[in-house]
Amino acid sequence: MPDTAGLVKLPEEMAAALATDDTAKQPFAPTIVAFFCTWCTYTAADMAGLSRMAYSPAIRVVRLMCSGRLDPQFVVAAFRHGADGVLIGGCHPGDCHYQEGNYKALRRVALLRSLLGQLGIEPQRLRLEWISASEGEKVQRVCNEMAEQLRELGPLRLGSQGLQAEQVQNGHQEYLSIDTHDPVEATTP
Amino acid sequence: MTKPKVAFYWCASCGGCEEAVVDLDEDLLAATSLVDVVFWPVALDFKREDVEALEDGELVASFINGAVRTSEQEEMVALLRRKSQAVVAFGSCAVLGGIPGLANLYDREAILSTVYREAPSLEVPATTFPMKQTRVDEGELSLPTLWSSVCTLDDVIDVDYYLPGCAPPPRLIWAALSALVEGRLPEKGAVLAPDVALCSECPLSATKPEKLSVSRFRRPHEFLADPELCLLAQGLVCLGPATRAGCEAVCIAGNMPCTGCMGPTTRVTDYGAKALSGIASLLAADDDADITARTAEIVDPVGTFYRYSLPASLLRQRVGETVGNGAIK
Amino acid sequence: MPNAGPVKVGVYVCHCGLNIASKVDVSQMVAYAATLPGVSVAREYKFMCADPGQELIQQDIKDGLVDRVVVASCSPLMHEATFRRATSAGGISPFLFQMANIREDVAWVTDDRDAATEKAKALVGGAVRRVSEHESFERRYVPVHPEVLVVGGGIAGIHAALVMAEAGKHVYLVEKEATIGGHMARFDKTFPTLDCSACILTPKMSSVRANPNITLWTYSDVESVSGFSGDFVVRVRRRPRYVNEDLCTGCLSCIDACIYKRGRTDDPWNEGLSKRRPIYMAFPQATPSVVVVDPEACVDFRTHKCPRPCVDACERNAMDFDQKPRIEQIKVGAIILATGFHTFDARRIPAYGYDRYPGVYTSLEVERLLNASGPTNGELVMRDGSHPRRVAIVHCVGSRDANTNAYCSRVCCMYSLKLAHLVRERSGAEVTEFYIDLRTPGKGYEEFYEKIQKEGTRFVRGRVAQVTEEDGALVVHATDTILGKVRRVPVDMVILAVGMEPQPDAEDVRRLFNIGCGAEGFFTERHPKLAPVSTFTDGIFLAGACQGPKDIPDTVAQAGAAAAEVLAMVDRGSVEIEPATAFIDAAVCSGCRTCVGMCPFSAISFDAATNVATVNEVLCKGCGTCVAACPSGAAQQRLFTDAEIFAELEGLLYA
Amino acid sequence: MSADIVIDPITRLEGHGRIEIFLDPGGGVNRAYLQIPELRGFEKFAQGRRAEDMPQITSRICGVCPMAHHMAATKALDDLYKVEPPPAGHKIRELAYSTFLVEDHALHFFFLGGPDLLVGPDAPKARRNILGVVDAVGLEVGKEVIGVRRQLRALMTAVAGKSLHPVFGLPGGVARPLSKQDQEESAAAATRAVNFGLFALDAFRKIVLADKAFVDMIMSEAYTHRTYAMGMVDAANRVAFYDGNLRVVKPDGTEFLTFPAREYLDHVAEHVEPWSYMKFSFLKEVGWNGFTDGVESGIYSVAPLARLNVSDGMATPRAQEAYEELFSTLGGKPVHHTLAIHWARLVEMLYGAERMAELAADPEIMNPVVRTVPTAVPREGIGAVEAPRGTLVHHYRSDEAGLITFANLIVATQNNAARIALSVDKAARSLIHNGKADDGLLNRIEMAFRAYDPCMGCATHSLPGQMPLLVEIRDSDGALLGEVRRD
Repeated sequence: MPDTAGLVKLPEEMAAALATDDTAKQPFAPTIVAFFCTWCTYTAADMAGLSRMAYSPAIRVVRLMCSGRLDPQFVVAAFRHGADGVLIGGCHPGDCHYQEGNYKALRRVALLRSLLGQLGIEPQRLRLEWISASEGEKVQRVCNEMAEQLRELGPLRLGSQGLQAEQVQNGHQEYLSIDTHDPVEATTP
Repeated sequence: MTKPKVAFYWCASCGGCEEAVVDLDEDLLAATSLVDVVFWPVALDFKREDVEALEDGELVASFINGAVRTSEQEEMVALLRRKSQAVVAFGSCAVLGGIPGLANLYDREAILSTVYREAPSLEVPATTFPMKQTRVDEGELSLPTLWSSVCTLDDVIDVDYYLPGCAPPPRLIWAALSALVEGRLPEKGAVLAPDVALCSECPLSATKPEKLSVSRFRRPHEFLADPELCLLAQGLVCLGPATRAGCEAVCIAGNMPCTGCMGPTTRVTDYGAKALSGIASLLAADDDADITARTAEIVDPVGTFYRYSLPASLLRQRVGETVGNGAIK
Repeated sequence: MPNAGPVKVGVYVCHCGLNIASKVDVSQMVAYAATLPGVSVAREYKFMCADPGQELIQQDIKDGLVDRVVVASCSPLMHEATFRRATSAGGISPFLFQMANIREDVAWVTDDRDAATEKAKALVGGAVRRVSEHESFERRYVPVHPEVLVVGGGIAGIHAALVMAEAGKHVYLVEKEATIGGHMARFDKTFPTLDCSACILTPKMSSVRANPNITLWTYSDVESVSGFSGDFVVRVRRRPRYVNEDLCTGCLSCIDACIYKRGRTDDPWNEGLSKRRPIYMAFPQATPSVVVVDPEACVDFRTHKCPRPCVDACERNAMDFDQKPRIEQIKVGAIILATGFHTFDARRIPAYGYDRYPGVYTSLEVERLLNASGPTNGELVMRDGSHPRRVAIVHCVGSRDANTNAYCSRVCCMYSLKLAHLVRERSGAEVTEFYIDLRTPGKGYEEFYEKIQKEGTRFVRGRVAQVTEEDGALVVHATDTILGKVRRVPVDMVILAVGMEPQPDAEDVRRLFNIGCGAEGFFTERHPKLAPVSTFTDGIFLAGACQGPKDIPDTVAQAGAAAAEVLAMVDRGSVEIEPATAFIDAAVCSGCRTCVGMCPFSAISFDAATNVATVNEVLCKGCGTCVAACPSGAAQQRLFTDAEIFAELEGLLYA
Repeated sequence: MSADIVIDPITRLEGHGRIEIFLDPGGGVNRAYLQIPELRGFEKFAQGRRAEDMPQITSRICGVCPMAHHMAATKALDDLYKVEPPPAGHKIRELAYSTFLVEDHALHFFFLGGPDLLVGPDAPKARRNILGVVDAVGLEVGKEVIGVRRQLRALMTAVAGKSLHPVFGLPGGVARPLSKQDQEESAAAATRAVNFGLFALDAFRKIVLADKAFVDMIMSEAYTHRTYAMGMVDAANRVAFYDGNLRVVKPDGTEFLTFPAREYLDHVAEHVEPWSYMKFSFLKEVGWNGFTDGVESGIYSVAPLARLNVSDGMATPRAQEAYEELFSTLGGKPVHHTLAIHWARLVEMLYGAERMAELAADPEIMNPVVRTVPTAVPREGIGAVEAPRGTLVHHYRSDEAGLITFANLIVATQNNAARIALSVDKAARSLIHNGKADDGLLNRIEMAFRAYDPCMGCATHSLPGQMPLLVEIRDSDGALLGEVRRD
C-alpha cells in the first residue's frame, strides 16, 4: 500500500510506543478521541469549561468545522493509533450551521458501525451524540459515561495477536518463524 | 549487451496474475525479446537455487504477486528483494491483500477446524492435521509456517512500485514493462496506474444524475439492471467512484457493478472506510429508523468495502468476536 | 503539495494567569514541547493574548527561528483570530498556526494535575504534528454589495434603517404587517419619561417614509436567502393589499363607503378588543398610510357580488382587486434581523383566569384601552362597560417561572409601574401591584418607581397564586412575604404583566437566515458580551427583542450598534471569506459527482464538458461535508485536509 | 534427516508445490512426496459473504480456471434460489464455458505441460517453455497459437464481462444478453478454434505419436496407474462439461456408479496427510487404502482421460472421430496411461470448439430474456461442472438474507491429488537409480504431474492455522521411544 500519510510504515517512535506494552502495570485508563463540530459540541465543551464541569481526562478533542467533515477514515485511524473509543459530537438534526452536515454524519456512522461490528469492535467504542452549544452538562455526562464504559470494556487489542507487532520491525529475516513471537497456541481442533 | 533480467513470482495467489502476463499475447513475445525472464514458476523451469545463484541486485526487477501468508513466501520475497534493484507489487493481492486477505476476518484455529474438522466430506474420524514437521518412514517432511494473518507485500519487504488490479489490466502491465525497459519508471512508491477514480473512464458516467441520491440499496440478483444507466443510480453498490481507473470499466460493460479491485487513489489512506463514506453519503434517508433500515441493506460491509484490501486497511483484521450482523463466530 | 523542507515550529504555552497554570505544569509542558519533532522554539508566558505574548511570536518569526506557530492556551473560538493576526504580523501566512485548547478542554475540566498535564501534552503533540502539515495561503476577500436589508419594521428596524440611510446607504426595510411601528406603535405611553409612544415614534416612521435611501416593503416577508456575506441574494414576497400603494393617499373614504358600517373581524392591532372592517388601516399614523383589504373578511372575495362601493368612493381609483403576490429579488451586502418579540399567552397559566374571567386583561390589552386611538379611545372601560374602582397588576406572568419561561423579561416591572400611573390618572382607581422583585435598572427608573409609590399605588411582595371570582369581584390570592401571611385582595380588574417570548415563526426565520438560537428560541449572538449584535453567520446582524427581552432604550442602542457594524462592513468594501473552504484538484476529479449532492449551498458545480466538479470558494461555507464524501480524495478542505487531521491524530495518540 | 533430492518449486503448473525424494541406501528411490505448501481458506472466509458474490469470490481460487469456479458457483446459486435460467441464459453460459474450455486446454498443451512433448523432456531447462515451443513449431504457428487464444479470451470478455474472473453469472441466468456483434465474433472464433483443434491433434500425431520413444514413454509402466475414473456425462452418457450426472467406472472400465452432483457427499470423501495441505479425495464406497491403485483402492482420477474413459463418446462428430482414434491407438477402453491425458485434452479441445460453433449458430441464444429474478428464500445449493482439470463441486448453505453460512468445495485437482502423488512417486522410483538424477530426469518426474494439468491453487483453497508439531524420538534401529505432540 503506498505510504501516503506515513501511516502504513510506522515511524520509529510510534513503533516503540506500540511495542512496549506497559499498560499491563497501571490500571487501564482508556483513551478516547472526540471529534467535535465547532458550532455546537465544541462550543458546548467550551461552556462546560467555563462552568468548570470536570470530566474524564480520557477525552482528547479534535475540532472539525462540522460533523459532516468526519471521514470514517479518521475513526479507523484513531483506533489504529491506539484510541480505545471514538466519540463524535454534532448539532441536533435541524440545527446544523451548514444545514445538513449532521445528517450525512449520521448515515456514515450508521454504516461504519455495522462494518466495525463485523470486525469485532464493540459498539460502545464508537458513539455519535447530538450536543447543542448550550448543553455543556451533556458533554460532561457523555464523556464520563463513555470513559467509564471503556474502562470496564478494556483496551482495544488491535492486532496485538496478529502480525501487527511483527510488521513494526518492517519485515526482514528477524521475525521469521511464527512460534517465537506468536503466543497464540492452536487450541486442540 | 545482455537483456535485463526479470523474475515473476507468486505467493498466496490464484495464478490469475500469471495468466494476465500470458494475456499480453503477441506483446509477450516482444517482451521476452526485451527482457530475460530468469524465474517464473508457472511457465519456466528455473528453480529456487537458480535465483539463489544470482548476484544481489542482478535482477532489474521482480514482479511479485499474491499476498504473503507463509514463511516460505516470506523467504522467497526476501530473497527476490535482495536479488532485485526494483520490486513491483503486482496485482491486488500483493498491493492490498486481495480476496485471500478476507481470511483476516478469521483466526487460524477457526480456519483450521473448518478445513480439517468440519468439512462434511472429510474421512471420518477427521483427526489428522497438516503438520509443521512430520516424521515419515523415509525421513522428515516439513511444511512452511503460516502466519496468523495475511499481509501485503510491503508489510514484509520494501516495495518500489505498485501495479494494482485483479488481475492488472494487460495495458498497464505492458506500460510497466516498457517503462522498466526504457528506464522511465517514476519515483519510488508510485502506483503504476491512473491516479483518478473509475468514473472518469466509465461509459455510463454521463447517465449519472447531477445530484445523485439513493433511496435504497439493491443487490445484483434482485432485479434486472438497465445496462444503459449508471448502476449506482439504480441502487447497486458500485465502488467506481472510490476505485482507481485503468481497467476501462470492464465489469460495468458486463452490466455488473465495480467491486474495487484496483484499490484506492494515492490521496486515500484506507480504501474501505473512504468507499463506505462515499456510498453512505448518497443515502436519501433522513431519520434514524430510515437510515438504520437502509444501511442494513448493505448486508456484508467488510465483504463489500474491503473485498480486496482488508490486510492493507488500517484495522487489518478482525479484533474480537464478531458483533452485530457478522455471520461468523 | 508537501511542504518544502523541515518545519520550524514555535510552541507558546500560556499560563492564562492561573486558569491554566493552576492545573497544568506549564514548565513541564514547555520542556516536553521542545522534544517534539519539528519544534525549534518552546516558550511560556503568563498572558499569550496580551501584546507582549503576541510580540514573542512575531519576534521569533522575524528572527527566522519559527515558520509554524502553535499556541497552547484557550479555545480557538476565543483567540484564534488574535493569534492569526500575530502570526501574519510576524511575516508568515496567518494559517500556519494551530491552537491547542488546554484551558476549556483541559485545565478547567480536569481535577487531577498530572492527568491534566498529560492530556495537555497530547493536545500540544497533536497541534505540532498538525501544523507541520499546514500549507501557506493568504486571506481572501470578496467585495461587499453596498445595499443592505433590514427585516422587521419595529423601532429596532426603523432606527437601524434610518442610521444607515442617513449614512448614504440604500436600505430595504421589509415588514410583515401592513404598517411599520411594531409593538411600540401600540403603546400609549413609554417609561420612564411617560413620553407618548406615538409622539416619539411617528416622526421616525415618517422619516423612514420620506428617506429616498429607504425602500419600504410592508405587508411582505422574506422567502429565501442565498449567497454569502457581502453578496446575499434575497427573494421577498409582497402580499397583495388589493390597494395600489402609489395611488392611495390614506383619505379613508373607501372605509366609510364599505357596505359594512361596523367591524366584522377581531382587530389584532387592538388585541381583539375591537372589530375591524374588511378594509382598514391599523391606526391613524400607519406608515405607509395606505389601507388594506382583508380577503377573508371582504364579501366580494367570497361571492364576487359586492357592488364595490369602495371602488367608486376612491377618487384616485387606487382599489385593485386583481392584485397578485409578487416576488422581488434583491442583492444586499448585509442583513439586520429586527423581527421583535411576542407577548406571553396568558392562557398558559389558567390559575390567573385569563380568558375565563372577563375582568382579567393582559398588559398589552390595557395599553390599547389606554391608547387614544384604541378601542375605547383611551378611557379605561372594561368589557362589561363598567369602570374599575380597584385594579391589581400581577408581575412576572410567563417570566421567572420554571413552568413557563425561566428568564426575566426585563421590562414588565417598569411598564407595570407606568400602567399603574396611567390607570390611576385615567380612572382614579386604586392600584395594587403584586411583585417578586421590583427591577428598575435603567436611567431614571428607580426615581420613576419612587414617584409611583408616592402617588399611592400599593405594592405587595409575593407571587400571585391565583385569581378567583367571588360574588362578582375578582380576588387576587398572594402570600405577602413581608407580612408573612396570605393576602386575598378583592379587585374589579386584574392586569397580567405578560413577559416577552420569541416570535412564533422565529424557528423558520432562524433557518432561513442560517443563524443559531438558544434554548428559549431567541436568536444567538456571536458572543454575549463582546459581539452582541453580530451572529456566527458572517453578514447577518441582530437588533432588538429578537435577540432577547429588552426595553426600548436598549433596543435602539442595539439598532444603532448593528447599523454601525453594517456600515463598517459596507464602507470597508470587502469582507474576508471563510478561510477553511473546500477545493477540488481538477486533475484527479473523476466526475463521480458524489460531492455535488452534498452541498446545501450549491457551491459545487459540475461541468459535463470537462467531467470535473469545481467548488465556488466564495459560496462555500467550509463545512467539509463534500470532502468527507469524496470517494477518491480529490476534494480537500483548507485547514482541515485529511493529511492535517491524520497528523493531528498521530500526535494526539502517541504523546 | 531431510530429503536427498528436492525439486523446489515444481514448475509449469498452477500453484505451489515441492517434491521431496528420499533415497534408499542403494541409491534408488525409497519414497517421493509431492508436497503442497500453500492454502488460503476460501471455505472459511466465504462465510458471511453475500451468496451472489460467490461466483466472483471463488473465481479467485484459480486464475487459470476462474470460469470453472464462476460457473460452478453460479449453478450452485441457481440451486440455492431454486431458479432456472431461461434458455438464452443457459446457452450464453455454455457458450462462454465452451470457449473457456478450448483456450484453457490450449494454454496447457502449448504453455504448461505440452513443452515437455513439443520441445522434448530432456531439452535444456531454459528451452522447456512456450518460447521453446515457438522455436520448435516455428514463429508462424507460435503466432497462431497465441492469436487463437487472444481471440477466444476476447470473446469471453465480451460475453462474460471479463475472461480473467468473469462477472456475468447470477442466480437465474446471466447479467447481459448477447449482442449481434458478440454472436458474429462467436461464430468466427468457433471456426478458427475447430481448425486449431484439428491442427493441435495433427501436431500431436506428428511430434509425439510419430516418435516411438514418446509412445513407449506413454505406454510405459512408470506412467501408468489402474484406478477408478470419474467424469460428467449427458443423458446419452457422452462427455459433458456444463450439465449432467457424474459417472464412475472401475479400473476395468465397467460402470461403478452414476449419481447427480447433489449427492456427491454420499460417494466422495477427503483423506488428509500430515505432510501436505492438499486433501486427497477417494470413493467412499471403496474406502481409503493408502497410496495404491487397483479396484480395492478408493483413489480415482478425473480430467480429460478419465472423462473419455467414463463416457461412451463425444457429443460432436469430429471430436468423436478423435475419441475413437485415441482408444484404437492405445489399446481400447479404458486407457490408464497418465501421459495420454495430453491426447485426451486435445480431443476435448476439439469438442469445445465444435460446441461453440453449434451454440453460435443457435438463434435462441440471441433472445434478450437472459435471466429470471429469483423469489425463493435461499437455504442450500449444490452446483457442479467439469472443469478442464476435472469434476468441480460447489456446495453452499445461506441464511434467509442470502449470507453464506457454510461452503464446501470439492475441487478438480483434489480428485486427482492421490493419483498425482502415486504418479510422482512411481515415476521417481522407476527413473532414479544409484542416486543419480540430472535435470532432464527430474523433469521427467515433474512430467508425471504436469499431464494432469494440476491446479494446486484450486486444490489448496483452504487455509490451515497454527502448525501442530509432532516430533518422534526413535532409537538407532527405529523403535519409537517417545512422542512430543503440540497441537
